[in-house]
Amino acid sequence: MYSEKVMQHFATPQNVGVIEDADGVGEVGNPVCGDMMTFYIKVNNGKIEDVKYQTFGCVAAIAVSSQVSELVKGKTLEEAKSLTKGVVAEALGGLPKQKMHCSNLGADALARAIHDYETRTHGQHPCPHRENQTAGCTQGCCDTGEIS
Amino acid sequence: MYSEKVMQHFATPQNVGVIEDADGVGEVGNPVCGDMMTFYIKVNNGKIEDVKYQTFGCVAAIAVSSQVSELVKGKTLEEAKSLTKGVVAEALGGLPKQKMHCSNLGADALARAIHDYETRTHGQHPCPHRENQTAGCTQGCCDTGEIS
Amino acid sequence: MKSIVYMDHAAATPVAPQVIEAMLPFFDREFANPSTVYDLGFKAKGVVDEQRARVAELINAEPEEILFTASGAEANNLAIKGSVFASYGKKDRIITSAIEHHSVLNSARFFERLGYEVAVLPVDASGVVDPKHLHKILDNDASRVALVSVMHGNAEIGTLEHIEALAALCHQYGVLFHTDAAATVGNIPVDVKDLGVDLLTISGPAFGAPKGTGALYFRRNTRLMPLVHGGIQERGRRAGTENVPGIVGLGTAASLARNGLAERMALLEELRDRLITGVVERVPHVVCTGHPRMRLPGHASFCIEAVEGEALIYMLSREGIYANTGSACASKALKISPVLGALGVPAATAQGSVVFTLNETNTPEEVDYVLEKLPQVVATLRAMSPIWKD
Amino acid sequence: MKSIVYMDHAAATPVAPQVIEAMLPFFDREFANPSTVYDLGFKAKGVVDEQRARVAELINAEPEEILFTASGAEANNLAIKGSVFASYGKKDRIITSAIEHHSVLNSARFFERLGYEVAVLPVDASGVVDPKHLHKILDNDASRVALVSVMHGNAEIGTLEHIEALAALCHQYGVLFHTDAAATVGNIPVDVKDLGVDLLTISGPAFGAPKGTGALYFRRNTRLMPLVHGGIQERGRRAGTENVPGIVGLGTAASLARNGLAERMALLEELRDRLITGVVERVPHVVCTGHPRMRLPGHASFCIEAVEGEALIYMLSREGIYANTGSACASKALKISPVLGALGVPAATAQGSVVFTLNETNTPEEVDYVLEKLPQVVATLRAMSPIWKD
Ligand SMILES: Cc1ncc(COP(=O)(O)O)c(C=O)c1O
Ligand SMILES: Cc1ncc(COP(=O)(O)O)c(C=O)c1O
Ligand code: FES
Ligand code: FES
Repeated sequence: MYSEKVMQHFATPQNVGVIEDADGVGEVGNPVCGDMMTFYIKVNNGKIEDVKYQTFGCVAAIAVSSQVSELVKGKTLEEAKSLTKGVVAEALGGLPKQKMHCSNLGADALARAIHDYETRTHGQHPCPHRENQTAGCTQGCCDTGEIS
Repeated sequence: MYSEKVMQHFATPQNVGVIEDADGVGEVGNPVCGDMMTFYIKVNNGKIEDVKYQTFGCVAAIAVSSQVSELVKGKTLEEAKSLTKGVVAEALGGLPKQKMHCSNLGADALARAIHDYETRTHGQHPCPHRENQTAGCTQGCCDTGEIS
Repeated sequence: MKSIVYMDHAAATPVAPQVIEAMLPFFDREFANPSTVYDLGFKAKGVVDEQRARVAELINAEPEEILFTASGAEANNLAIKGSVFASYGKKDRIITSAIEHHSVLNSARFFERLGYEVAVLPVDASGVVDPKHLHKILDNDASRVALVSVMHGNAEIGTLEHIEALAALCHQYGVLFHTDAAATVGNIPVDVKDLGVDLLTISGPAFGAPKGTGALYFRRNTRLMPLVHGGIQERGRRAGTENVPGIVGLGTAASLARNGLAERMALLEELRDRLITGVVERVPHVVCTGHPRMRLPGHASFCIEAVEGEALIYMLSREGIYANTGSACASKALKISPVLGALGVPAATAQGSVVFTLNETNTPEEVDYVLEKLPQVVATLRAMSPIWKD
Repeated sequence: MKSIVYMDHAAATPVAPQVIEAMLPFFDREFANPSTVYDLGFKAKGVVDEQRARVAELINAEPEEILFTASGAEANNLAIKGSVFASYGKKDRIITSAIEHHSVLNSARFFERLGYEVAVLPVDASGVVDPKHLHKILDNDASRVALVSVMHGNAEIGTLEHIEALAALCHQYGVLFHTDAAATVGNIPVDVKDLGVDLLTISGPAFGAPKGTGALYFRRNTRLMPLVHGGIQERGRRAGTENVPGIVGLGTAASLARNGLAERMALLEELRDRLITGVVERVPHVVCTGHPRMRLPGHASFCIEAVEGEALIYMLSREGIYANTGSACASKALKISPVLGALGVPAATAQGSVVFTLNETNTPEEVDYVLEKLPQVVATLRAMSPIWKD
């Protein structure tokens, strides 16, 4: 059912763990089956110097987190932000149809971690849906991690 | 499905045929599946001296006619009249449930042949359901062969 | 001459050695449940899907358009109940024909107690449904019709129907069309795209697959309520642990059935015609049933006057010849075969029904043996028949 | 130690060599259709009826009270739809429980669109249905109730129900009672007369019969509409050519299942308890699901906190251990298992579901191997789990 690549990642997931002094942390719960993924990033010079994650989820979810961590390590924040679930699934050699939603988890958690980093460092919220620095997000995207 | 005895009768049916100068002839059509049986008897001294039959019907019907002919050959008319479908079926070592109606055919056709003989020889109708010699049967039994 | 001349292939076929061989590992070695989430289960699921592709190939369908069932009868029930329930509350008519298998007819009749009307298309004396009868009903009120079901080939009289025309007519009116191809798939070319049907029934034992197998073709996007409700097997359309060995048997038999089909048919037609010609020549007062040309290749069916079918079959079997009959005496209901009745065969004539269904293992010598024995057996039975006058 | 430690016997069992041996002749040598009217057909019919007697013997029923089906799911559908349709127009309620197999629940739900009400009996935290809930509903309006269906044993949590009490209650109110014994027949003693049920479901693959087999017990005179309408097979209650080899497999497995059942159960209970005790000792934060004593002999089921079942099963399978899970991620619906939900297990906990179902081929060494590997696998997964805090 799963591709070779998925099985490889699952058997030896890369970059598992916690970065204690992370620059950004992003956590998502999977609304479909109720699992959870947390990404930690360390940023240096606009690049993701280190990335780690924790995953409570299925084989696909674990493989996705490992794949995402590999895809973004060393990349600029802009590059990392452009990561989509489609890219992740493709890098994994495809995912079974009913497991496609798991590939969201990885991209979403990473996006939240970057969002967290940007909020912290710039002292400002990069969300385009707020009118000024003090007002809240008007579209709700900050609650779902959908930062574009 | 059929007993040994049925198969024997079917393989080598006894007394098949027509008695051209029969003393009595009885014919029944099977209301259930539309088959037909005709019995011919030759009577001497109140006994069934010879009996033959023709059957258009299933394995059971053919075995039943053969069995009936064997059971009544040489018997008195009174003995022959007391033949029931139960006795026929038992003599055949039983019949499958859905074939029990076939055993009626034999007893009925024989009864009609005896009835025919009695009507012919006594010049009178032995049916208890007619008021006098010229009136018809009032119960319809003469049409169905149900002579008791 | 082998000691048994088996000519009842419409009732049952032996499973070929290579089919049994293919099934065997799935009883004890590769026995995992295809719904499990570990490698052994995926492998089993993969095996099932391979067979789906093989069955699809036999009828020019896509693999995902094939559902496995346990019989042709179940496929018929699923086709009819599944599609009719899918439009429950919106449509209330079912159209079928007078010569359908009981599993079609009784599935349709089942809906009568739910308030549906069932219209039965008549057939002509050779068992053919004239599309004009369907046209008339559809023209009247097609919007109420949930399904039209007319069989592809009849196992009792061998007649093949004008399925393309009937299906085209239905689609002209936007009505769903099912055909029971239990008697044809594996025995003649069946192409669902050419036929243009929405649903098509397959019976495994009709072409050398093991008993307990069947399949339903349903054109993509055809809505179907399950007949067997439950879990996720067959993508939610038919619950129950998949019969993996049986399905492998069905798939293997499907692949075998594609090999040399044209040659096999030519051979069978020759044997069949030798049998039909011979019987008509040698047995007086015999009626050939079904259509003279539009018929299954190995199928020869007759009604022999003044004899009864069950007795005939018995006597033939004592000569080693195995055939079938639609006689009332041989039926559980003890009534004239509805198929023969629909052709207008009189009840007494229908009693003499005898059906020979050949396959490629039958030989001209076997046919000649039947041609030798059948007249003798008929003569014996007629000699004791009160309705035979010669 | 064999290289594979298979502990998913609730999902599939291998077919024993003597069962395969018994089936083989019926694929190619004795292949006649049991409905034919010649000797070969009668012989086949006789074989089918012998198996009926063997299956009947396993559950203390009469042979004519056994109907063959193609699965436990089909038997459940036939029991529910067959009996509910038999009183169609007179009754309009169905009662079932919160932990039924999908084939029971969805068969009941199917009637909702026909205007029926379905009442679902709750279970306690160990999965037991308290007869008092049933009593209350029946006391209210038993005359409307077409059927009560409560399973005998649950394959996911191992719990056994108070069937005798529930059946007695139903009969007190003149209501029909069905139990799905797919998980119990062949594995524990099942006596339909002791249980007092009207209908009881059997699944073949649950006790070493081939896939594609099942049976329904129906107490004499219980009215049943067919699920598969059609011909005369199974005395008009289930159409389709009989799966003779499969039925022979079922009958043979039924006879084998009776041998030494008590000893087998004792052995399994010992293995099961060794496994349960060991897991609880070695894996922190584990919940045992189902009833501690009223449970299937070879059945051990857990929820392991902070890990997900599909991932767990995968990692176990890489160690050669095959088990099952009711995790949402492993389900097609991607929802919490309705059974675990009904017990009140929180969704996150339910994600860690793992189910071991043993049979008599499993050994204490295999159990010890599981006890060695499971804690390691759990530790690995927990190490990467964001919700694990130790
Ligand atoms: C309790 C229960 N009922 C029904 C079934 C369905 O049985 P089958 O797979 O034979 O359809 C199962 C299958 O495991 C079961 O455990
Ligand atoms: C035309 C037709 N439909 C359906 C069936 C039923 O098929 P099965 O016996 O596989 O249920 C048959 C069986 O001979 C058939 O000839
Ligand atoms: S004569 Fe028709 S069943 Fe016997
Ligand atoms: S995390 Fe639940 S299906 Fe992947």
